[in-house]
Amino acid sequence: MSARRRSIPKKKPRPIILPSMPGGPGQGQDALLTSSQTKQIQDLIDLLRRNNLTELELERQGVRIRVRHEIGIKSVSASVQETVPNISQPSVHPTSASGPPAEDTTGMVTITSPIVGTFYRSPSPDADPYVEEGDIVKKGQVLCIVEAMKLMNEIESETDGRIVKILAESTKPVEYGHALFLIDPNPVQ
Amino acid sequence: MSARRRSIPKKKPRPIILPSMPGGPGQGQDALLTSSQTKQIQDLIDLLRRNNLTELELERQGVRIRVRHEIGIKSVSASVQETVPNISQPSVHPTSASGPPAEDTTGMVTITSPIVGTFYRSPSPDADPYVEEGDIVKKGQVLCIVEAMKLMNEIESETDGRIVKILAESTKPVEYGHALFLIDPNPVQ
Amino acid sequence: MFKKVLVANRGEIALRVIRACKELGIRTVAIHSEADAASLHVRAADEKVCVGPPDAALSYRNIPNVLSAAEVTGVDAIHPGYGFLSENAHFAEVCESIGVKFIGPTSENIAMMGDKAKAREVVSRRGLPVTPGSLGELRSEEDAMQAAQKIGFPVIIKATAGGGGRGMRVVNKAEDLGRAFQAAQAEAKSTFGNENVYLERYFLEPRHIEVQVMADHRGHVIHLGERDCSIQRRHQKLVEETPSPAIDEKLRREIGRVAVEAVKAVHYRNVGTVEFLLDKERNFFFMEVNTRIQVEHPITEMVTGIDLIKEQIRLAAGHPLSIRQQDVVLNGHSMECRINAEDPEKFTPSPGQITKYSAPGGFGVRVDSAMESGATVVPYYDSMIAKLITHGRDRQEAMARMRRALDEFVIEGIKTTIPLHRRIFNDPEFQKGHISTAFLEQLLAR
Amino acid sequence: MFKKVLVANRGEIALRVIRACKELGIRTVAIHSEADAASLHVRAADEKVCVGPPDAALSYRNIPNVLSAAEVTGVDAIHPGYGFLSENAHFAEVCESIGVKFIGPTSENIAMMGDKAKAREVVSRRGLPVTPGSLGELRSEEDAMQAAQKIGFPVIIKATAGGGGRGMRVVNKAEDLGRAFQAAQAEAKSTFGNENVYLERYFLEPRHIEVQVMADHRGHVIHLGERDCSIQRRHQKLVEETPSPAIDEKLRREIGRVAVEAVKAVHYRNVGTVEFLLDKERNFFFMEVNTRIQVEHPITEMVTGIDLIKEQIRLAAGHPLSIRQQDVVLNGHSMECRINAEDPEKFTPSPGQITKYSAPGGFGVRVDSAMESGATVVPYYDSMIAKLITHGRDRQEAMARMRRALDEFVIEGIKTTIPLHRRIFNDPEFQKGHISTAFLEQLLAR
Repeated sequence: MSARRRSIPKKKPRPIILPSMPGGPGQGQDALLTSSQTKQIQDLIDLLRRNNLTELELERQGVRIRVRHEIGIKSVSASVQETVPNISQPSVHPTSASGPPAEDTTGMVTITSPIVGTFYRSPSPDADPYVEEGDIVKKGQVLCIVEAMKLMNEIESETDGRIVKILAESTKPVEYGHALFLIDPNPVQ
Repeated sequence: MSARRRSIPKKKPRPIILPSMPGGPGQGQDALLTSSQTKQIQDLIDLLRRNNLTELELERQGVRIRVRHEIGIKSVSASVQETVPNISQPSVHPTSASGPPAEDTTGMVTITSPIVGTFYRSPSPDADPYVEEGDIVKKGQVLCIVEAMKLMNEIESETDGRIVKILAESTKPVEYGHALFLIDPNPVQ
Repeated sequence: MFKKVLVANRGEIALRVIRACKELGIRTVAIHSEADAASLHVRAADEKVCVGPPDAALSYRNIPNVLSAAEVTGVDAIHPGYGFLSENAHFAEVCESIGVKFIGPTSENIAMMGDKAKAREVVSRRGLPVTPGSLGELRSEEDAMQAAQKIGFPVIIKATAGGGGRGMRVVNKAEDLGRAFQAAQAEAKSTFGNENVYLERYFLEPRHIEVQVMADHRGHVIHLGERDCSIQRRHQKLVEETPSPAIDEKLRREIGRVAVEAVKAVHYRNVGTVEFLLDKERNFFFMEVNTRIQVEHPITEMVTGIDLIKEQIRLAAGHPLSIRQQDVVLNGHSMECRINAEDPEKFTPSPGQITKYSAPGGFGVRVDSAMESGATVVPYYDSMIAKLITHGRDRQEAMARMRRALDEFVIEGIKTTIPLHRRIFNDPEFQKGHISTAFLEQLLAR
Repeated sequence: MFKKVLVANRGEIALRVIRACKELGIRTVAIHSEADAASLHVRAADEKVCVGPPDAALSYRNIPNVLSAAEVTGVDAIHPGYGFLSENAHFAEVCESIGVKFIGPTSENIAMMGDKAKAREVVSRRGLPVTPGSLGELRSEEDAMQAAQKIGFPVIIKATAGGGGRGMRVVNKAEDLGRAFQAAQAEAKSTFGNENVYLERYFLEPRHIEVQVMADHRGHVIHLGERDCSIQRRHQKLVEETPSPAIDEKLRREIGRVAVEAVKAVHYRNVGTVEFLLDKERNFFFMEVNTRIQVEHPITEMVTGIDLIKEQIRLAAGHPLSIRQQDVVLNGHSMECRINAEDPEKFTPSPGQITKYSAPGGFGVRVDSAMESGATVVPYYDSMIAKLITHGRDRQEAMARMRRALDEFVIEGIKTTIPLHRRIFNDPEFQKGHISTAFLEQLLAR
């Protein structure tokens, strides 16, 4: 990826589609606390284990469930960050770099930044944005620019679909893997 | 204890009866809850054990459940010892210092050493042991000697009963709290 | 050299001694109370003996049990650490009588220096500067008034057997002296079982300076520079450093010479600390001798490169001093924070389980602690759970390292004094070295 | 001084640099691959930027992304650590061209020293001792034969762009030279993209000695003594120490002088290391210059008290050297063990989650590591997970401390080289200082 764009201005890196995060919250918890508590909690624990979560909290109609899995974990960052309060950890950007937002994104395609740079929604300050939320886009259509080392890198859509959400703010830095656009490839027209 | 025997040879310290280990799981919850609740909690505890969880929180009516899985350990000392394989940890004596053996000792009285010293079963090398396993003893009867700083400390039984087991080896060192005798205060004659 | 040493202490100092023994190839026996069975110091030793219930009077201070433990494990020597039996002349004497070497000064040294008034008298007779005041104990109120009027008010009355701020009374004017004398005597009697008191000039905002000394059995004595222990709260030290920002090379030589003279006067042996008070005009006065290894000994180790615990052991084994005075070089600057399991604002103890423990590392950072993730801080003993020590080429670097290391230190599950240490190290006056024993109270009052 | 520095590395060296920056009051930016998002070095920094996927070529070595990260975070300077981009002359050059200071030598320094044959030639022309062999690269087999016959067999053929043991061939007799020359050229080409090779005398059981140098922008150069890095397995260092047991004060001055001359010859700037080979007759020969901070720099810090990372930063910011040669004092002895996540017998990598991590502490022990309980050793990068460093008044004490500290070090969940380090430190020949680059293979063969 980086090799291809190293020295060519206006190089167009192909967007990387991150797979949805393994075992994020929101799976299979609907039926909770209706019949056998034990069974359901076992389900939750299994869920926790299968997904190597550090914590799982759910509140639903006055019901709150929190499951935590402290040390034996794959995704260290959550628990570890909790436990080192003295080391500040601001990020370059406000939104999470590594995944879609918490809402239901099943079937959605996330366009992420393949490089580190500055995100621009339009080709120049005076110009209109390439796309707006709700727009229908075609595969290969330019969605934005990420500027890096004075090179403007156009980022294209890798799918036909509708822009559901723009996830980065124009003129702000984005890191590798930063989610830029959420696209619904099968929009209900 | 130590003050009383400090300078008087043949002082007779009274044996200390260790209370059974504090706070094992599952104690004393009966009265707080209905039998069905108790059952449910027991279920939860079983669940917790099966899954090696360390914490489980439950709140009803505004239901709240919290399950926690910490380091995957039963007791801290055990894990800690497991995890420092390079530090040797021999003890002064072969048997555990802090309690009766694993067999059923319900209702038994354990006589422990109230001082650090050397355990002798008889008053002199040529003499017969004070007691043997199976002997019936009276409260106040001398069971053994623990020698410390050249002083012979006679250890008395603090109960009537039968010697079920002698837990220390003659001429070997014992530390404070070392279990010496297991006595059944209500022997089946 | 000894083959096996019993460490008659717990926590970080027990682990410190065990580490030194290991490096010297000496086997170790840990003692512990029932509350400390799972402690790191116990696991670090080659053997262990439970000596009693949690109450220290019945375990760590239980002389028969400790000596029995030494006997049944067949040790050559006992290291007492600090606190507990370390300044108990009777214990030192009994050790010697049963052929177990007490790693420390002689029982006579301990006994004499334990009587603060007597120590002042002996040192003063050698022509060394002691705080102006009475020599020997005060026999009566009249005695006290005479001594006070000679040196001028304010004065402080102290118990001869005292320590830790108890049995002390500050008196600002003559008419308060009588009542204060009575009160100090009564408190001394109830606290130490000895009503004797003496009296000194009371200094405002002095520095607490102490000099590390070492003496071998041939009577050779050297000093390893001073420590500035002025950051105290109610006579409890919280931060120490060496060298003192208030002491230059000339004063160091002078105060060092006096410290060496003072311990020579009592034929002192092994390692000890001579405490001085330094006033604002940089006059220094002998206060007392601590006949044990000090909590803050690591900062002296950091600047001299000398392992004081190993020296204690070698000296006790009859070795001569391993270094001459002229070869003692002080490199850079070292500081220590005593991390206590306490609320950093209210100073109430905060025992409990440490759910996460992660010590800082890297260049110039040393941590002396027997804590670890999952360990429990029990409520029966001292609340100090770790000593964080930094070293730098100069005070500036040592301070910057300390701030960095305090930020890295993670101790969860209990409260600690780390936030207070941060506050001290971020204070401009502290950073300039403008400190006295009044500093911390002033900081807390802000 | 810089206000904000980007640390273009990961793991312990990134944390090391961040610590130094913190102590200097400089803000830090960590970069990381997707595999390292939760790493300690990332959390320790003030800001962080993900620069790519786990593959280092696409993240830590990805020049456009690293420079973009520097640009969007607005840093003044980049510290490259070791490995990755640290010896990439092109990277250093681009940094300078966009106004971001590269904390290291000039790009010319890097380029020249990166050509090993060229470096030998330059140093040799100054009349300094280089290993006997060809000067400049060998143009043909005939060239090689001529050079070999001049110095005598055995000889070693090396790639001019080489490192890490690749592109090397030992030749014991003339008839094997042709084939070895071809093979070395082919391997050099496939590994480094550059087929040039040169040839040196091959020494049996030499010591690997390196001298730490520092140079400021005025051209002042000092050295900080040597490091003995003879304990290697397949050209990978496992244990280092300073001073070398084979070097006395006289030889130290001489080899130090040569090292300083060598880097002066190329107008070297910032911190660097001059590598020498020391034969059994204590003749030493220039090998090459490493134009980066070395993994083993801490042992030099321990004996000199000089923070080499801070010096790098200060020198890069245009400050003059903070110390003169005559003020450099070497105190005591320091040793380092590189703890790798590897099977200690088969040397196969052992990535995975660290279920328990507890580092040793106390006097004279330093740990540089970015590991902690729960951290994961990812399989994409170097297997070194911690550096355990000890310091003592002499080699004996430093070794005893290392044995003690190795025993205390708890790393669970993965295999580490700690058992191998124990074996080395318990070996009588090692203890006597009888070591060479052949030592470890001999130990393993026993």
